[in-house]
Amino acid sequence: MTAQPATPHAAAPGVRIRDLTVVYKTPAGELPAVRGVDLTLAPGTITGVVGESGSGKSTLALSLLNAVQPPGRIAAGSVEIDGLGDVLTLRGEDLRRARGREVGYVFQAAQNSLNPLKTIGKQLLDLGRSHDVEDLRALVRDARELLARMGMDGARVLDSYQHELSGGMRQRVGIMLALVLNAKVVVLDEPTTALDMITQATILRIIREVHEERALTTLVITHDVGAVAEVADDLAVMYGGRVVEHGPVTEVLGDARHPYTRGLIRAIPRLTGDLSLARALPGRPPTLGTLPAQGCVFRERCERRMDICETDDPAAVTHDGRTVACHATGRPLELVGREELV
Amino acid sequence: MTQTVPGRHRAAAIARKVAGHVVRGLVMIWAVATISFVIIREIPGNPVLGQYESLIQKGMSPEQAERATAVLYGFLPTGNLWQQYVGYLGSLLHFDLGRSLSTPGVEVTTLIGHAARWTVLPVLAGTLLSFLLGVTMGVYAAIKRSGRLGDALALSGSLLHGVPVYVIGLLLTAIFATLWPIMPSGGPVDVEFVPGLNPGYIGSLVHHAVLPVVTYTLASYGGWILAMKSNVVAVLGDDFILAAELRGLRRGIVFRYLARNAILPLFTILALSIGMLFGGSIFIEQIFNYPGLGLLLVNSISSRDYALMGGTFLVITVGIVVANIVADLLYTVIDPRVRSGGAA
Amino acid sequence: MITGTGISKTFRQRGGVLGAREVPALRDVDFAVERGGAVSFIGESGSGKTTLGRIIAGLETHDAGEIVIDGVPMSSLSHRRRQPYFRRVQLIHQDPYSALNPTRTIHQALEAPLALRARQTGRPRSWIDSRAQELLSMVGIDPGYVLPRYPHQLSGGMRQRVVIARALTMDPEVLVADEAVSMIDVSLRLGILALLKDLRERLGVGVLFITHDIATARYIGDDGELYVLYRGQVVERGATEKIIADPVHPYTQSLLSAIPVLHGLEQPGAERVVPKEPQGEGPPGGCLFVPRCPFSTERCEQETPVLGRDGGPGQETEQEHACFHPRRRSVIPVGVGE
Amino acid sequence: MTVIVNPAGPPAAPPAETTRATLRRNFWRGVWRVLRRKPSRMAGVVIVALFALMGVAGPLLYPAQLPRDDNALYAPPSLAHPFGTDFEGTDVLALVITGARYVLLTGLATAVITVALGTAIGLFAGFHRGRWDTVLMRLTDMNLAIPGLPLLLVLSTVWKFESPLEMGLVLGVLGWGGIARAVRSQTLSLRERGFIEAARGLGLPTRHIIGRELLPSMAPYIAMNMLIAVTGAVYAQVGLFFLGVLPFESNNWGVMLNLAVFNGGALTTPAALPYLMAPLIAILLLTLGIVLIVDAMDEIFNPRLREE
Amino acid sequence: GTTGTTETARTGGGVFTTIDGSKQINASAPINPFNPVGSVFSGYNGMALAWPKNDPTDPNQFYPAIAGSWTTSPDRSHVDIHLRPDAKWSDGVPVTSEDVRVSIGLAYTQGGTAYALDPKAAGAAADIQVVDPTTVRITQGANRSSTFLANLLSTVVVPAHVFGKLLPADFWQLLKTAQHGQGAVAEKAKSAITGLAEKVIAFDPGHDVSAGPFVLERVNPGAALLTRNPYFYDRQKIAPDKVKILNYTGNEQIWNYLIAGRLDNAPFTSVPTAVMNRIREARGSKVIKGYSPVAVSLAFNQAHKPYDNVHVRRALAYLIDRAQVTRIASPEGGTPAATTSGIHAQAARAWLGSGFDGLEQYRTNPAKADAELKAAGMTKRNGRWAMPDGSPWKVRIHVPASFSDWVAAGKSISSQLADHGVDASVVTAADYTLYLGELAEGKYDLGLWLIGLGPSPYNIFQRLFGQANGWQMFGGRLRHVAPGTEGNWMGGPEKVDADEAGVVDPGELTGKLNYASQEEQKRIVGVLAKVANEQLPVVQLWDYVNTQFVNTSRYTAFPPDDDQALRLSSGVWMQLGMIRKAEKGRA
Ligand SMILES: Nc1ncnc2c1ncn2[C@@H]1O[C@H](COP(=O)(O)OP(=O)(O)OP(=O)(O)O)[C@@H](O)[C@H]1O
Ligand SMILES: Nc1ncnc2c1ncn2[C@@H]1O[C@H](COP(=O)(O)OP(=O)(O)OP(=O)(O)O)[C@@H](O)[C@H]1O
Ligand SMILES: [Mg+2]
Ligand SMILES: [Mg+2]
Repeated sequence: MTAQPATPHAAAPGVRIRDLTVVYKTPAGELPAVRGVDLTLAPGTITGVVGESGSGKSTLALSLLNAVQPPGRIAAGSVEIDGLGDVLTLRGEDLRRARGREVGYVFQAAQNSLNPLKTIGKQLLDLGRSHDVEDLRALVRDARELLARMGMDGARVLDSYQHELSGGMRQRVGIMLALVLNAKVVVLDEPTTALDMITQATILRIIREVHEERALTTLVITHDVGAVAEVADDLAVMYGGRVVEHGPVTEVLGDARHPYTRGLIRAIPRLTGDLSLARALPGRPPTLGTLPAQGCVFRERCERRMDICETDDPAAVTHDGRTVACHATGRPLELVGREELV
Repeated sequence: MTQTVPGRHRAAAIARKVAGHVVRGLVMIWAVATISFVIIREIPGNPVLGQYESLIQKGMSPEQAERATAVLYGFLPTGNLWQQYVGYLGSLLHFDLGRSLSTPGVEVTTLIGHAARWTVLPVLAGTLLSFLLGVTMGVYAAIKRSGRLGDALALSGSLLHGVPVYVIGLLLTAIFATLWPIMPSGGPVDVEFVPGLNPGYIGSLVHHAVLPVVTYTLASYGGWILAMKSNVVAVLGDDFILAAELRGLRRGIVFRYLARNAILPLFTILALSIGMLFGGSIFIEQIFNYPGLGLLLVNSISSRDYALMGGTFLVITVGIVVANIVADLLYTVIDPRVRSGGAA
Repeated sequence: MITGTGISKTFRQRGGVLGAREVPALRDVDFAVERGGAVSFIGESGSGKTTLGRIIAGLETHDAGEIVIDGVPMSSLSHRRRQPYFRRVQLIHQDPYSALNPTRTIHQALEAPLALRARQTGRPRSWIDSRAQELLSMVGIDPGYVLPRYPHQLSGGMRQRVVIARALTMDPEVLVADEAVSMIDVSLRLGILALLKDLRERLGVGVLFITHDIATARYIGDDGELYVLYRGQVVERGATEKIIADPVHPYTQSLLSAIPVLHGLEQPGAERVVPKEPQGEGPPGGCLFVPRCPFSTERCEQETPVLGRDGGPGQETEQEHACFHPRRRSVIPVGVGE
Repeated sequence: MTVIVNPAGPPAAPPAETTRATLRRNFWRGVWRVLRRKPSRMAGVVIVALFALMGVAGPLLYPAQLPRDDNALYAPPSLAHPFGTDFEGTDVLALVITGARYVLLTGLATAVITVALGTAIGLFAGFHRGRWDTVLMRLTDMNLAIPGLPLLLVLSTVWKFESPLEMGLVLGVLGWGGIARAVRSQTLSLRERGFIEAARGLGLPTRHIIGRELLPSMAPYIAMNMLIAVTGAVYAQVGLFFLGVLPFESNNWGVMLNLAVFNGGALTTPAALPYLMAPLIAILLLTLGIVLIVDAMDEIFNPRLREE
Repeated sequence: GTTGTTETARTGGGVFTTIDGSKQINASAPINPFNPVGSVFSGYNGMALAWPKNDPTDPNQFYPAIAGSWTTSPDRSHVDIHLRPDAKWSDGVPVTSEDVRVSIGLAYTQGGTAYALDPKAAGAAADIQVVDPTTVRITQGANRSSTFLANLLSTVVVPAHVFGKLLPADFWQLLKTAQHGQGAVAEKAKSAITGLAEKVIAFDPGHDVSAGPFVLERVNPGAALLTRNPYFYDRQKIAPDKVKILNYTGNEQIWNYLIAGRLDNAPFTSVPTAVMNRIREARGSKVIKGYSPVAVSLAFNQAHKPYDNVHVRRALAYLIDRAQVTRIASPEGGTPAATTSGIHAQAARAWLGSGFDGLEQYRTNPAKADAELKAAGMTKRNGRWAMPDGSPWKVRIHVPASFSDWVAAGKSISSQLADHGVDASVVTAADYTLYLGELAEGKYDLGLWLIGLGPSPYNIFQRLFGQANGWQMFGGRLRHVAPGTEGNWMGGPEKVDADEAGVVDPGELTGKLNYASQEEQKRIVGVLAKVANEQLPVVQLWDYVNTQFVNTSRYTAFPPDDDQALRLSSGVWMQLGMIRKAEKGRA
């Protein structure tokens, strides 16, 4: 098979994650880093996942490629990708072929996702050979075009070693490698962490543009709400291994329904607006060890804690295309919030 | 901020680096030469008397023994210490290490040349063998590190690494030359075969080298396996390996990424240990009576052959200094990161 | 009160295959931090922010310029005599994970500087423990919980508070916070910023805040000053709120344009300044921003602009800037519905 | 405008003292757990403890002059003599036990000197950097490049290494390079860590920084190196005695090896083989014990490995 | 393996494997007998005028070799050497008087007893004359030594057509000047001759020209290979086709070879009993024992207290069980010394006759030892002997580490002494060279030391009352130096009371042995043996036994026990017609 030039209007696949649970083996037993997550990525959209450190974002992303590393293990659930089926049932060569060709992955620390001893070009050829690309020349040409698309001198970059590139350039190379085989589903794990503002803006712009040109289904994972808000169509908010809120980005940001989402938005430093309205979320983010075994994962920091939160894990309820997992949703929350702020 | 270095620039830079290394190496060699000069002039003991009494004990008549040793007097160094030192350094410049006392009339360089052959052969074989074996097993041990086999491999590595070479040598000799004598107990080759590329000679050479080579291999195998294991584990933790897997690269390619990155630092160690080979085989040569540099050194010491002792020691050191330089340069050449001055 | 004039620093990297390489990290930087004042430095990676912070904290030497602490020029003092002055400036490290020794409990971490302080001020040893508790309470954490613990048992936010408490043991005049929140969980960042602001107000310490995120700079103090650094040079300087609202230097505008828009809460600004990919170092003697500036002219390539208030023909800008073509552009996202 | 400072800690906190004690207990429990996970490690501890005991108390178990049995020269192993007897009819086991002290004492002396020198030099170079660093690292390079065993051989012609301490001194002076280099690089990397810089910024004295901040962080590493240095010294020393280039006065393992091989024909006939094997086994056991302990230490101090 | 050709299958053939005891094989060394490690092996490709017999008392007993016969004038003034007329070099050139003369000339460059440049030196040759192509006459100088003949006959003979060019044309003139000239001219000539030494030693002819039964074919670091010399005068006596001379670096290697049955003959090596038993088990293995004129003693440094006191020395002699020491140290290669006479027991009987039995035997006797120690003023406290001044007495017995039998002996002695309350320990020196150096510098109290170097009685007593004990021969004159100076480490008194003989100077008596007649020698030996026995400058521990190992599975007809040829190499045995191919010995 040869690499085909981007065909803008090929149908983007949809991705459906159902009841996904991923556990890590720790001295204290197997603890869930991702628990019962349902998430649907609509074809051709960019879905952003935000959450603080340790909320299970990377684990979720890796699950999409059935690539959770030991001591982690996917304990339950399915990840259906159109045209591929349930990724979690793929094994061996099938799985390998799916990775890279069907699902592109841009690594959390893309700076370090390149082999330091080989030039980018050689790594590109390795990629091509691994996926039985017959016309390697065409592959190189595609890669060069993609790089040029992202504002770089493709020929020079392909001749470079990883250490000869800056962080932003490496990140773009990572994106190129994820796309060059025409993957239609792309997962980007923290694509802009550790980049400075201007570079971050550039990368985000590139993501958006490439996404649209190639008609992809994209998952962008980040802890930076701002970054997601800039590119994503949909936003999923993760907390303690659960997706606590999911919906179109403007709606989720403009009218957050989950107390965590609200707290998070309030905690983001802003360029304009009333400083006094901003405040940090009390308490501290959970880790695997401190996650409560039962009840709502957020209750310790929640301003709207109720008795039921201690015992019952709130189910995710979808309404108007918006999903929220909170016992307090639908109850008059305005009042309680105001009370605290006085 | 990174920059690419133009080729001309790079060549000049490498030349400068080499020059720096060479100067440092020369200083070091001078220091060692001086040390050995000083030590050697301080050595107590009387080689002439020693030779004489040994001959008597072996049954020579006192007259014969006296005649046999008298000549040694003629070769003892004369002049004051400073003159000797200057003369010594002067002759070093001409690669002249003086004449041996215990093999009178023979140039030290000749003796060292003969001995070096016998050291290089088995130790090089042992080094390379252990390197290949250790590196392979190291990868295996790293990949299987949570399994029992990996554990056992690592432990065997630690143990072999920890056990001194003479223990291994002695055990092997006890087993294969004494209890179950299938190997010759010493010497480098049977004299009955005409030296050259004939099967008899080569067979005998190999037969005699088996035990020393195996000893050397076992002794250094542990170090390689441990180093390789920890490197592989470290590289496995590096993101680019996971990234390569997530790009769906073939297992073979991922493995090559892994191995190449893990093995890279080992090449410098390999260069160093090849440098060490000139001195690293003293015990093995002693146990297997292999006429290499190590044995030469030990013998020169017990016969108080000043010139030979100093010369051998110097050659051993020079070997290491050169290896150090080579290792550094090798690293510069094979690691693109260092090559362009990214990390030094 | 601490001021610096003409601070310059060039790193000479030895070794490598390249031989010596010169990296100018700071070029002729002037600054002043008042008691209780807030000064923020922003700039992208490598612009010399950390270097400046370290120089001010006495952890790094500088090549040229003068630092004056409490009216005493540091260059007039011997290395040893400078120490007490520099102790009045405490650096808060970016990474709270590495800023605390993993082998020492929080109690031990605070005890050592407090003991030193007790000796200096002639206080009894018993003061140490009570002061430690006091400081921890001041930074908003429970001393009883934190004191006996090791750093790895604390969250990032708690750790950063401990680091601040430790800096306070020296009763500093100025705290230099180098990206003090960039490694803290998003939900907790504001807490640390608020703490710094609170300390300013309650203890009167000056805060020198280093960041690449202008929004956080705003939270340190709306009355503060902002310095924009580009390649070691201050390109714009003025009141924080003023610069955010009316940036005039294209570089500041680029930085502000890069700030992501929270769609749903904000709308993008009317304009956006996207800098060019840099090609080379730029002409010698010209403006440093030329290689990336979308508005550069011939003059920019030949002359070096200096800080000033020149706002075009007959006009003055409120803030100082180093640009030949200052022009206001409204690049910042604007809030909706709030 | 009000500023809200959020107390971040959970409300209930245990009293300080008990927590501290608990932490310490936790550490030992961790050690215990690591040891228990693989029984071999326990064996390592036991072996090394036994050798230590042997070194301290071994010679006290026997009369100063070991008994000889003139009628049992090179006696084969038996109940009375588990490793047979030597050329004089002395119990080989007794020789190994009484000979341990010299060997281990040298090992210990060497380790202490190696580690003290290496750490001091490495710390100094890494901490002060600059010119001192350059000079000290040149010295270290030199120390590393000079081949140890050949130099020892040459040195043995002028120096008699009469006491274990003297021997330890020489071995230590020859062997500090590796540790110095490693400690230096550790120091350099720790220096970059914020806490050292913070300590400097606080004006804490260098004494404090090195003694309280740097050293404890490197302690496990240094301890491990010390153990390894012990074995290294034991081998070097036994090896020198085995080669017979060192004069000996008291009994030790190396002397036993030498006598067994060059006097007893242990490599020629099985008769003297037990005499050879006894010190060999002692060395192997010591190695094994130390390797096992180092393995355990690796896991105790290395969180990355612990996660496995 | 053996590779006999069909032609020699019945009478000989095969490879004869052995070890040269007196040198290590050194592949870098030249094929030159003047080089101490040269690849010339005595009796195989190296020939002397004659081979010394192993006679306990007469050093002048020889087997003919290149010299078929010799005649000595009654007054020892000259010796006529008659060469074998059929002797030839391996290139077919006959061996002539010129070869002998050149050999002697070369020997002069090396120095030596018979060929000393100083004509006043005892036993030095004064003139060499070629009488005819097969006769050489050598005249002895003024100080005629009783061992002159022996020294002459030991002369190694090298081919003049190979080595001759080493001597400058005017060599013989130069020699004359050196020997008989006066002042500066003579000195210059002397240094010109000694100046040749290095060149002679370093000379490498490249390939071997031998007058012996074999010619060197090849040397490698492990062995030398020699093949039959077709021109050897007694070639029909030589059984093997080839001789393989193995190198050895340690005794244990020889043991291994012997156990494996690989050696047809091995020279004397000390062997532990267990090893000996295994050697004996090897097929065809046989041990030949004979007289070896060397003994081991424990020597005292009388300059150190308390060893200056003869009572202390005697006490130690009474405490040491020599039989036990021998059993531990050298069970196969030694017999416990019957007493201390300075002479190997076998020779002592011959010299002393019944006088030998009159010597004090120093049987182990703690009571006597105690008495002697008390007589020396030593005291015993808490079961330990202390010096007269109350300080602890530590006996440190020094031995070279490389001599395993000596180390074992030292250990055994120290154990025995410790049993009797003497705090004793063994201190090894790293090697023999160091040991001898330090011994000579007087650094040791007690050390092991070879004595009884027969057969010449002069050599025997020279060990006890010679340079090591302060007597120096200088330009033909004897003088005594103070203890601790000029190599006098034994530090004994210059004059001792020897009962009937009165007060004697043992060094002077020893010196006389060199020239004295047989009768006179007997008398002097009697006196000196008694002095040694009473004064105990050393305690004689054991007398070496020449233990040779042979293997009869390939070759037979080795010399029997106590044969006169026993100390000669098997190459000489072959020359003497001893070694034959074994009948069924085709392994
Ligand atoms: N190898 C592992 N062993 C044990 N626990 C792990 C492992 N990897 C991750 N975890 C735990 O799983 C949880 C989720 O981790 P994950 O890496 O998915 O978080 P994340 O949201 O990506 O965080 P970050 O923003 O720091 O990247 C965390 O609590 C983490 O501690
Ligand atoms: N020790 C050093 N040696 C050499 N160059 C240095 C050193 N420290 C900093 N630099 C260089 O000085 C310049 C300024 O660095 P600095 O760390 O001050 O930047 P920064 O603004 O803090 O960047 P960041 O946002 O990435 O922290 C950079 O080019 C950097 O590479
Ligand atoms: Mg992550
Ligand atoms: Mg910085």
